[in-house]
Amino acid sequence: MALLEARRVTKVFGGLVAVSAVDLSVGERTVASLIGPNGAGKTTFFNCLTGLYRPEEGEIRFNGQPMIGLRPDQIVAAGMARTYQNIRLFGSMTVLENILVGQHVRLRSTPLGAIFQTPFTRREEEQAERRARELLAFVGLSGKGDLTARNLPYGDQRLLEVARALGSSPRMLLLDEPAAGMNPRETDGMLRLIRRLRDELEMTILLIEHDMKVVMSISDQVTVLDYGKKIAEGQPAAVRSDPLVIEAYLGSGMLEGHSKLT
Amino acid sequence: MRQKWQIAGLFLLLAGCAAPAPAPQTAAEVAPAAEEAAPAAEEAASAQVVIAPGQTIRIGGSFALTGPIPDPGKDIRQAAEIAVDELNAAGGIDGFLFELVAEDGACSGDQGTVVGNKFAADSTIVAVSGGTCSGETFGLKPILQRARIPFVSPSATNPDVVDAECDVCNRVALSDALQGQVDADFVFNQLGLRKVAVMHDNSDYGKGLAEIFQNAMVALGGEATAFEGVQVGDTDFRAALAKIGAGQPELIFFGGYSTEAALIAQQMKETAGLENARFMSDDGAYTQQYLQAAGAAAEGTYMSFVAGDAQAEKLAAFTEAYVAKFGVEPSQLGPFHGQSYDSIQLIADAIRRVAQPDDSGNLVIDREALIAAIRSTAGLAGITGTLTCDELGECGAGGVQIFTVENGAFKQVAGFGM
Amino acid sequence: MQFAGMALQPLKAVRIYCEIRVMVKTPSFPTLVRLRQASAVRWWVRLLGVVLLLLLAWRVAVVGLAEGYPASFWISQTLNGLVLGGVYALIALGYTLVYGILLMINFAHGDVMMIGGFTGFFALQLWIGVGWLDGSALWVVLALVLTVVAGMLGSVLAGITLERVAYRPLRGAPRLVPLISAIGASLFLQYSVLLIFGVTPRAYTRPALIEGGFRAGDIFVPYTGIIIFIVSLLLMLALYLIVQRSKLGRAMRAVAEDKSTAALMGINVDQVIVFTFILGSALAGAGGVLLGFHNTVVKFNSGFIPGLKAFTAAVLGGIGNIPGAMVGALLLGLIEALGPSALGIPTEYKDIIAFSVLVLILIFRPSGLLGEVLSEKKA
Amino acid sequence: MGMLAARHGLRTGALAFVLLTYLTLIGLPGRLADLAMPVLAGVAAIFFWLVLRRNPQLGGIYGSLGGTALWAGLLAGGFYAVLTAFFAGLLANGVRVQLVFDKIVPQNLAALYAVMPGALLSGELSPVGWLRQVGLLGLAGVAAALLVAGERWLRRRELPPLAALRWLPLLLPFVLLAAVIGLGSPAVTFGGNNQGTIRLLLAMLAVGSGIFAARAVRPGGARRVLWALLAAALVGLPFLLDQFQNSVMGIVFIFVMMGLGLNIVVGFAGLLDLGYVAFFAIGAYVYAFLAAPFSSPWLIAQLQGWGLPVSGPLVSFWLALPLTMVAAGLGGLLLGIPVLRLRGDYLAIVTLGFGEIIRLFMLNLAELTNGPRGLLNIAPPTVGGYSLGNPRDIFLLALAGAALIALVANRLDGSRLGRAWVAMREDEDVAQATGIHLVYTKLMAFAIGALFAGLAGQLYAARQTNIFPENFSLFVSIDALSLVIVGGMGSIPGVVLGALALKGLPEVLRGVDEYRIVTFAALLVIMMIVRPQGILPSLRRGRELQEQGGSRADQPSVLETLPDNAGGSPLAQKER
Repeated sequence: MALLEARRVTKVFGGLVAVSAVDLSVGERTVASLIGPNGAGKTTFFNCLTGLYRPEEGEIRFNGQPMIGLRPDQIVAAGMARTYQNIRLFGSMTVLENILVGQHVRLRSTPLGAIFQTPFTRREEEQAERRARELLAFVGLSGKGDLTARNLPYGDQRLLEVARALGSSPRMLLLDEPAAGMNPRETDGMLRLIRRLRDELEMTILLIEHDMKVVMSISDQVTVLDYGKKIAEGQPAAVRSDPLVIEAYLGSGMLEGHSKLT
Repeated sequence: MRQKWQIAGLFLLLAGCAAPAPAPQTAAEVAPAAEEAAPAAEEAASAQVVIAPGQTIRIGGSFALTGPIPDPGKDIRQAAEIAVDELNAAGGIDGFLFELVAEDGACSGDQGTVVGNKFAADSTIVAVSGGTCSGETFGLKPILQRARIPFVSPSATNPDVVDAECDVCNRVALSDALQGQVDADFVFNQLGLRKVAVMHDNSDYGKGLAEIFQNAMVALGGEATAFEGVQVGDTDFRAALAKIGAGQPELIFFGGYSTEAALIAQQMKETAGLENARFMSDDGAYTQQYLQAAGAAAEGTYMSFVAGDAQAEKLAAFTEAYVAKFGVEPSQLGPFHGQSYDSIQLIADAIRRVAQPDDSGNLVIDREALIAAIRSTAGLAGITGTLTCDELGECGAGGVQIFTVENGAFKQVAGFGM
Repeated sequence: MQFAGMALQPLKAVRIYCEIRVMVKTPSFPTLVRLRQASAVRWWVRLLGVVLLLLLAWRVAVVGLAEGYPASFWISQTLNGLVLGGVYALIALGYTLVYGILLMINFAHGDVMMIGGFTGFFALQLWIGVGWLDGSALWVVLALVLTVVAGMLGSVLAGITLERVAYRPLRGAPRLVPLISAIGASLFLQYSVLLIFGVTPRAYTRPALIEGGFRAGDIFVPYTGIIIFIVSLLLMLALYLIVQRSKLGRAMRAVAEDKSTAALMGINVDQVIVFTFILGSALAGAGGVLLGFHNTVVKFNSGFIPGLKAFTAAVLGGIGNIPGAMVGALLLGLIEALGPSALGIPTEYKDIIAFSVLVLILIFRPSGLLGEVLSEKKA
Repeated sequence: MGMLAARHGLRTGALAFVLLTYLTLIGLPGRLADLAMPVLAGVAAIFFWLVLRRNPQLGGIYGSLGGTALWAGLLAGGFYAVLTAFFAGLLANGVRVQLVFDKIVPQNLAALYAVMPGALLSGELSPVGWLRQVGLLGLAGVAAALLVAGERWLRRRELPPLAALRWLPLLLPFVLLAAVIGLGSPAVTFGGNNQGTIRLLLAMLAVGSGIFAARAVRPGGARRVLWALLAAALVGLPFLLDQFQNSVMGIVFIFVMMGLGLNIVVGFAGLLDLGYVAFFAIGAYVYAFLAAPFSSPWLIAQLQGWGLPVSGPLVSFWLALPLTMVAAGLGGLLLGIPVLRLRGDYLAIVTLGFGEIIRLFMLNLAELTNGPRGLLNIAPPTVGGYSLGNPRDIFLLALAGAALIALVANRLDGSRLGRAWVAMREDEDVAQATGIHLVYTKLMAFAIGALFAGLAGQLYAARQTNIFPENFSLFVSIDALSLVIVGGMGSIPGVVLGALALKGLPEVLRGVDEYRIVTFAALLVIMMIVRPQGILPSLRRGRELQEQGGSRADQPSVLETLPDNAGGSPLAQKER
């Protein structure tokens, strides 16, 4: 059974149908990609999945549980974590603290516990910190834990977002354009990281990406949105040659995208 | 992480506080100040004030120099300065001159507490004139009572400022209880009005007076159609007045200060049901500011004032000295300069009676004797009349006067002295 | 007044305009978070609202109306409320304008108004000294207009000084920093005026022309009140047109949207902000003088409480929204005038009623009555 | 002295003239008496110095620097002489200038000429008076130029680093403390009647410098020793000070307690609360109801109805503690619930309204609260029959309370909840999408902040013994907020410094009473411009206030150098 099952998800803003009856199912331990021209509704769909928007219609099931109507924090607790297209770290916190915030839903200590520094709280904090350092090492940021998040280089900030999302020990990770704004070498690093997420951490990954090289080289499954509708789905190779997809990219003037497609 | 240690330190400190108190007494021994009451002990200052030759007899003053009524407070302070100047020009006491230690009581209980503690900590303070406002005086009262420093308030009119328990509390102002009674009597008997509406500014002074007036009115057989409060600082009272107007009162009584009184006097003229109603207010509004701010609307309104038995020549001499020193008529600022002047004179008179020179040429003032001496003041001639203190510490002379406004000036129509 | 950048490159202005349109059309991320949550609790909130309204209606019917005030009473209270609302509107417009452009609460705005009141007072004294107020109606009108102009000049001077000294160096700082600076500026203005001009309230002399009022039976509205109401309506309209229709208004909106982009488009951001302050302060100055004629008294702190109320009104209507400020102000005025009588409680409670209504309205409409979704993003 | 000097001089001189005019109009000269002109010249010199040193393009003392300064000084002096001559002329001709400018009375103006007011009124002013004004201000300009030149000279030749003496500042708190003790001994008479005030100032400086010293040392053994010494000194302080000094320190530390609570709401959680006084008031009034039920008509009736005595307190101070805190905490929840969905400025105005509502209820519910006449004769805390109502004990209690709150606040700051607060402050939406329950987190901030304010309120009521609604005005909220911000938002030691600066210093400056508020207001503005992060910012807030951006884009990311299997994968192994 698929881990994430979305059926006929529809989101309307005023008169504009941003996402129209989109079905999507992502199997466990796969990397699925969501592509489409600008304004196709990819991020809106993401926001519906993570509970930031409430879709007007449709059903979203994660791990068999209905997700619609849950708050974003409840969805994180259910095991779905995300990153953002424009990096949104807690800039004034240290790198380590960012990951600790990411672990919030997995920690149980109470304010009273913190005030009295109960053994449980102390133990939990120690474990959380250790885990945060492990996550840092995993994404390759070890030794940078005490830096201020804002002062990290751009690529590292992207990594930190991933690490923060990993903090909540998710089963599924939603990455919104993880390679945006990166140079080719950085993109390669990110690709390797995503593979390791899937292979080593057994994580399911849904990503939005513009860079076709990334999409095609990593995805097990590609879904194409245009004007809020799903126009194609399948193996990367099949989608690449789908005339509807080519049309969508050409029609919207994304020649650049097309050239990468062919 | 760094803060953890700081906090650990603070916690240490907390532990220190919890420890039994006697330990740091060595510290207290280091600091038994020459001029300050030993702080560790109970606050009682030494029983006597010893003034060495060349030093001054220091009288504290708690004046409302900031806060809601700075002008009357300034007036009170300046009048006190005139009184001190005059005492010193007359040679002081055996060559010991007086000094006024003015502090800002800001018309608030908060500042009253601070000022009270400042005076109590200063063992050279002999007595205090003040505070200006009742709330401020409530702040001073418990502290000065413990420190055994007598005070004489020129203008705190709340009935509770003096009481049987407090032997250092005195005032030359007259209690609001008296004013409210006389006002009601004037309205009921002389103006012959029965239906009144009562307003106040929600200050302890204004509301207290308004209640006394209302109760007195009802006791006489009158009727109070409304009892409404306003907020100091508001400028539009038309809605409250419209509500009052619905009850068709013959007179509005307002307990509060001049700005709000002036605005009410003006805006009631525009309100249905109040076109012909009269307006009366209290000594807080008996000021030049009221006349200026209310303008034509002030004509025919009534003000009461708890006046002294004004001693014309003394007052004239005082006014002359005041204008010479400050360049302004005292009545421009506020109504309580006479009381302020007298409070200093009363204190000085009591000091003169108890001060004793000792062998080494110092002047010695016994605190308990001074407290008793102020209470036993009798027949002292001041600007506001002949001052005699009763067993509660009410030393004021005179009585309530009722004024009306005619051609932009106050004119007495009833009450004390007529 | 023209700004070089805008005048030389009209095309750019159009492009900014289009950009703004795009930004308005695409709902921003946080706004939508709130929309989603709102739907989750909407049902409960509505139920609560209905219950509250029923309770209020019950209270009004049982207590308020039972007091048996005549109809004329309710009419005059309504008129009182509208006039009071007009006064609040005069100040609230300035608040909302500055907020809309700079996203900062100009806490000292009420005190800028007070400065205008003082300047107007001294100008009026001058005209009286010259004898204009004793002259023909024409001279009196001239004197009145010049008094208002003087008040506006005084306020504008205070406003631009404030902007230059206390706000401009803080542009781009976190929101709390300019707010604290504004609180400091407010206290500074108040207590400087107290020290310089003394505590004595200054009393405006009303010329016979505007003394008295309109009377019909038991209903009476002072002329000053009518003037205030009309002027505030006109000023609101003028302001709305300036912001919505003029080139300058477009520049102002561009600055509001994104200062750095606006600067890239050739807009002189400093000039636009100064102009915003000039506009807001001029409104406040006019308000100060009119209020002086209406209530006849100006004092060092006479801007503080009206300023606070006006700020409340601006938030009530949706801060940053010009018609909203007007609506909020009128509503607040009406509530203050009618509320206590209608609910049968003492007038002392009028501020409690006013603030409670504010809280309630914000619960149901978190961005105020007419607040745009956009303003929430900024808030 | 070319055009540059003239232009700069003209502008600087004009600004100085405005400043001097302001100082004259607010009546400063009258307060300074004969010293008026020299002091004003001193102020002008400082002003010139501040302006000139910021202008590096001005050359040497004989060049444009000196020229500018001279121009500015003479210009300001010239204008000023004309102004005073104008006013003097008006006064001499019997015009009552004070009808417009309250402080322009003969006494004040005469001080500028160092003559008696009578001489001024009779118009016997000689040109010497005006020349003196011009001369002194010109001199001020020259002095400022010399200062700037001297400063530059010093900066050019760097002094050898006095590394060996770096630990000296750490001694400062102890030196100051020694001075406090010394000034208290009978043998020392210094400063005459102001000795007590000077001691107070020194004591406050000792506490403040102690905090700086504690921050300056690296964590470790030395720091612990220093901390122990400082803590001991702080506990000893109440026993060194007299009643007035203790009473001021008491109110300072009550505000520290309040500031620490507000710091949680504003500094940690980023919720701008302008009505914080409400919880302070709730704490004070609840304690007053419990400790002085005989002041409240309604309570008297109730108690009599139940047949209980009404003459004394219902419960002791210590038993009341949990009750007031719970009441205030509930108040926090009550405020918190309706404002959950509001942000930023909407939140600010609603909280402001809430504070006013509480105050107005205190004022108008006269049956319960005795209205504006307040609740009187509130019992002070007692221990075994010994009353702790005197200023020293209140100071000690406030110290203990502040220490307790600081401890709690610090622990919360580093906890899960504290991180959630900061995350929420920075980006509410992302915080939620990272798993933070916003409702709970916000309500906790409001409730915990309110709890501490309630505690402070109770101590305040016990200190005052009489409380009135006027004690809980909007200005208390503004004071509390200002001290948090001046101290440094989110910073616990900063709150102490802020309270010392904003609540303590005004008491030291009592001599200039009427200028207190303008000075304070001006300081607030200047502070925001010069040092918005506060005197002692928290490390995190300090970072937040740094310029954004910086060099991050220029640095290479680790991604570029990431090996295929970076750092092994301890995680992966563990989870298998």
